[in-house]
Amino acid sequence: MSVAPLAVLVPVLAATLLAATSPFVARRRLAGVVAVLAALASAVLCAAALAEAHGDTLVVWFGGWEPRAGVAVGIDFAVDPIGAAMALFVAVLGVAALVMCIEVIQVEDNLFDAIALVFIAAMVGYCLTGDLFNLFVFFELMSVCAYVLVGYEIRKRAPLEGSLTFAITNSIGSILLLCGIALLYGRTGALNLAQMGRALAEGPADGLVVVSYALVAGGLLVKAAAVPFHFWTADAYAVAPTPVGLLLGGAFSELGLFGLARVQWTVFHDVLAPHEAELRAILVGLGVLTAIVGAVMCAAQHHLKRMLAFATISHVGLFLVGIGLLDAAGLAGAAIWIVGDGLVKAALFASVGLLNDRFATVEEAELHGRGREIGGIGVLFCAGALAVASLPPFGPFLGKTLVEDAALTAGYAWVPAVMVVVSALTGGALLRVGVRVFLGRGVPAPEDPHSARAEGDRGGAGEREDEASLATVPALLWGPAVALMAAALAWGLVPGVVAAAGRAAERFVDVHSYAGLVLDGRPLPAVSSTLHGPGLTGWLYAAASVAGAVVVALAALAGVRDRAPRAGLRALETLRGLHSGRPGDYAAFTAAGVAVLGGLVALAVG
Amino acid sequence: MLAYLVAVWLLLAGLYGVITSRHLVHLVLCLGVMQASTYVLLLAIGWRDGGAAPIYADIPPNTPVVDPVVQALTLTDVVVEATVVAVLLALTVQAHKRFGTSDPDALGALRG
Amino acid sequence: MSRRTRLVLGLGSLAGLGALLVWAVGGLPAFGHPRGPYADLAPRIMLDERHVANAVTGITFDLRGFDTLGEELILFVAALGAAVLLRALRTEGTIKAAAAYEERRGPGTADALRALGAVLVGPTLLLGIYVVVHGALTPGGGFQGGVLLAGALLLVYAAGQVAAVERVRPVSLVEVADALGAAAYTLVALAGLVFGVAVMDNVLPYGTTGSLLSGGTVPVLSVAVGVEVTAGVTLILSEFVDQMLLRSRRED
Amino acid sequence: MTALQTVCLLAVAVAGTATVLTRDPLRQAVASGSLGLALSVLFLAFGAPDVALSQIVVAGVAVPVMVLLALAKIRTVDRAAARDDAEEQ
Repeated sequence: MSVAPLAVLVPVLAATLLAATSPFVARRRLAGVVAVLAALASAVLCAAALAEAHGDTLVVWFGGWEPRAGVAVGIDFAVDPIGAAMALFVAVLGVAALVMCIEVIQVEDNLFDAIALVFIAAMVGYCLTGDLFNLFVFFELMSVCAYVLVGYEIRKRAPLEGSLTFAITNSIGSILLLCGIALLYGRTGALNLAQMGRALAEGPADGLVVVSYALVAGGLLVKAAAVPFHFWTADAYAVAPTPVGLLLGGAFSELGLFGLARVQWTVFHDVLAPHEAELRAILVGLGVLTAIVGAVMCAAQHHLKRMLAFATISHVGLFLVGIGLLDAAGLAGAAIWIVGDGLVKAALFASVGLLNDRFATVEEAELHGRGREIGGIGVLFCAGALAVASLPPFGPFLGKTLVEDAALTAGYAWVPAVMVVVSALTGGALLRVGVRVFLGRGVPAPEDPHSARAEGDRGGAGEREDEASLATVPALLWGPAVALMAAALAWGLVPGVVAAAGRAAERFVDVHSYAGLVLDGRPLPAVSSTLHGPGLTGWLYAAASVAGAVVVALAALAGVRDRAPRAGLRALETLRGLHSGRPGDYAAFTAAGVAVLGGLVALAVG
Repeated sequence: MLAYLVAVWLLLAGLYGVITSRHLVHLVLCLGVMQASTYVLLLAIGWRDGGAAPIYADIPPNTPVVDPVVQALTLTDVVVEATVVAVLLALTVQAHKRFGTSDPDALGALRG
Repeated sequence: MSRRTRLVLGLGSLAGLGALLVWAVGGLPAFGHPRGPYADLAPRIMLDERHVANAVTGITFDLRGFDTLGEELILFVAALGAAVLLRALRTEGTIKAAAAYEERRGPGTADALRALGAVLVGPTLLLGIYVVVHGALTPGGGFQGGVLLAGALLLVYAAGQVAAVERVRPVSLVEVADALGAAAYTLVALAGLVFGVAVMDNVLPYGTTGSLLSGGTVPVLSVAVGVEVTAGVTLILSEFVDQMLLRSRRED
Repeated sequence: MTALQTVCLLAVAVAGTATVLTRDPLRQAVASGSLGLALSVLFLAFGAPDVALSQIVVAGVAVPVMVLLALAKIRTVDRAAARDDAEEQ
């Protein structure tokens, strides 16, 4: 008997309790505390499940429905180290977000906290489940929670629009995913991931396999925000209340990739094994494209939250490269990087939330130099920007070096160079903002015609309406920011984390042992990993990224934009113009993405 | 085979509607058409020639029945559609109230 | 992107997607011959081991009961969400506006509607309750019955008896019922852990196939879902009705 | 495949296409309702009375009510806006 299901059920129960008492409890600070405690309990339970698994995989069958002669009849949680660690990571971010909610969300009822708790529970369940349809249910649950949470600030125009495009594009994504699941069920007669993989391997890699792969991957990549499925992301993340943005940017997108990795190995690994090299090329290419588009768009923004959203997209591309290398080393690197980057990104979101809380704007130009009075946050922000550019010894550095090594081993020698450029661009853009806002140096940011329209509607109202306490920075805001940044630093310094991640990844990719354990109850063999920490090349690449980030920041501060070639600016405008905020455009791109992905996989399979 | 093709058709038609829609309520109902494609696909996959409905109330215990698993999945799917429609329509009503238009192409306050 | 470009891109992609999908469904088993073994095992298990006649209800509330928990939570969140999203429009004059709306309507039609509503409410309520509790035996269950019950409450609305509805459906009560339905499902799931061996374990006696209480926790969960769905759907629909009754004026 | 299934499938395809192609929201709501009805008969023909029942309560009660109320709300806002404009002139 495992504690893993409790990590989902406890926050759910707390959420229903909050909702049930909502009409009677006027003060919502107490509700906020209850929500934090419930999220904390979920985090502790996730940690307990991780400890309980102890490097192995732990299988829990709901209702005690064990498989009958190798046929799964119920739903299982298959708690492997990577899944449990992701769940723990999500729950920890959830605690930080809910702490900020106590300060930021000024509503009279408890419903916000209740929905946020269900959101966290859904993400935890999504990480732990071993059943494809159950994965879909949690996927849908977290989406619905996210639509509501993003649109919560309904009185303003932008959140409403962000929530609409978010809901429309993601609904298309989940319908595509469900079609893929239906096709797979038709072929295999199973919903359990392990059993699906086993049954699929008995048949040919034909049209059904190719198309269901494209549909499932496409549906998950909508969530992960890979190009060309990414358009909704910036619209939604930029307008969500800060604590929600923190959860979305830190974990939500990354969960799309986690789901892809899970399905990639458990379901499709065996049947597509002969075509692995081609598949690798497709995924790495998609990742690189995403990373570059995200980085360029990030550097072009002047709306801080939107900038962080594009930084998220860009880094999702880099994680996709790590996972797309289709080996344990790349996966381990991506896992470490996702956690490290998620913590840094969350700290940055929290800092931006603090600026918004204080100055009621997140426009770079309007904030110019005003951050000087809260210099401590400035140090934090700039450290975060450099950590995004993989400054050692923060967590992202560790993950990035591992992915680089894996790419070199796989024969993708050009990938680390791209990664340096991308990290330098995103990190440099953020550093530029840090210097402008907190030091007031450099050429002020230009008025951005793209965000001007949102401006008029905002009416200068921040998330908080009382301006009583400008003298102090609320501890409930800077506390989580500092704690998250400290955690990101600690993550890069934990002894043995590389070896543990290596073993966990070996476990994750060993699908035959996984299926044997889940379906037949065969004990797992021992795994070992030869993964080691960063070597000389890793340090050199990191030095290049950080130096590049500084150069990018300095160039921007010196006003390089005015001297840029006209053709480059026009190309940039075209790219920005594609992010039109219109759901019809986004739906067309989603259809195109799935069609192209399917076509490419079809070519790969031959 | 006809059933599968109808499912494919519904998916494509619904997606076409979403791409070209000029009214948010129209767009939401087109999403409903896409969702209907998944119902048809799932239930068609579960159909057994000559099978009875999987309810052993008035049939002998060893009658061949159609696949009940896809039906349970479709039930969940129907609920999901209803909820998504509810949330999207709530947003649509708000959007119209705020901006005075229901044209999805009028969205894009924050873009680029 | 211009509408023309979008149309070209969209049609091209749809053509590609259509070709892929047709290729894919060609790989499915021939129509009418579903692939086992799940499809064959599940109804046998429900009948033999749980005494549940309706295999679909059995799968929904027992074998794959954990999915249904997620599904209920989706509805729970959507109901809260619709309420939250729509209430932002509500102003203080709600009740007054609703009353004014009532006055404006012709008395004749309202009377006819009221009569029709009053006639239909009773049967709909009964049918809804029947469908909820007989889920393990006949088609239906908590979800279908719940929507019917919500429909019955809506009929009261349709009859224009706003005042009566304010008594029948105080919004806070509906919210509480919505939350309690979801809580009850979660608690039954947890009871499996406390009294049985696993979360979602079926801890009650299974009864005789065909009787109302057969299937252990299946009817209990069905009723929990019924409560949740009734409240959730009522909450959503009544928020929409309130929207319509609100005197619309342009804010800002 | 039974004859009933074939008929229902064709009806579903036609109603689905009509739902997409009808651009007037109110008429589209009617088309969407007939799609829901055709689907529920199809589900009965597929031996799925449970799904047919939920489809009919969703497509016959919940969704049309929400759509009609949303449209009614949109129309009253439009009318009020038109009235305001008239008053301004």
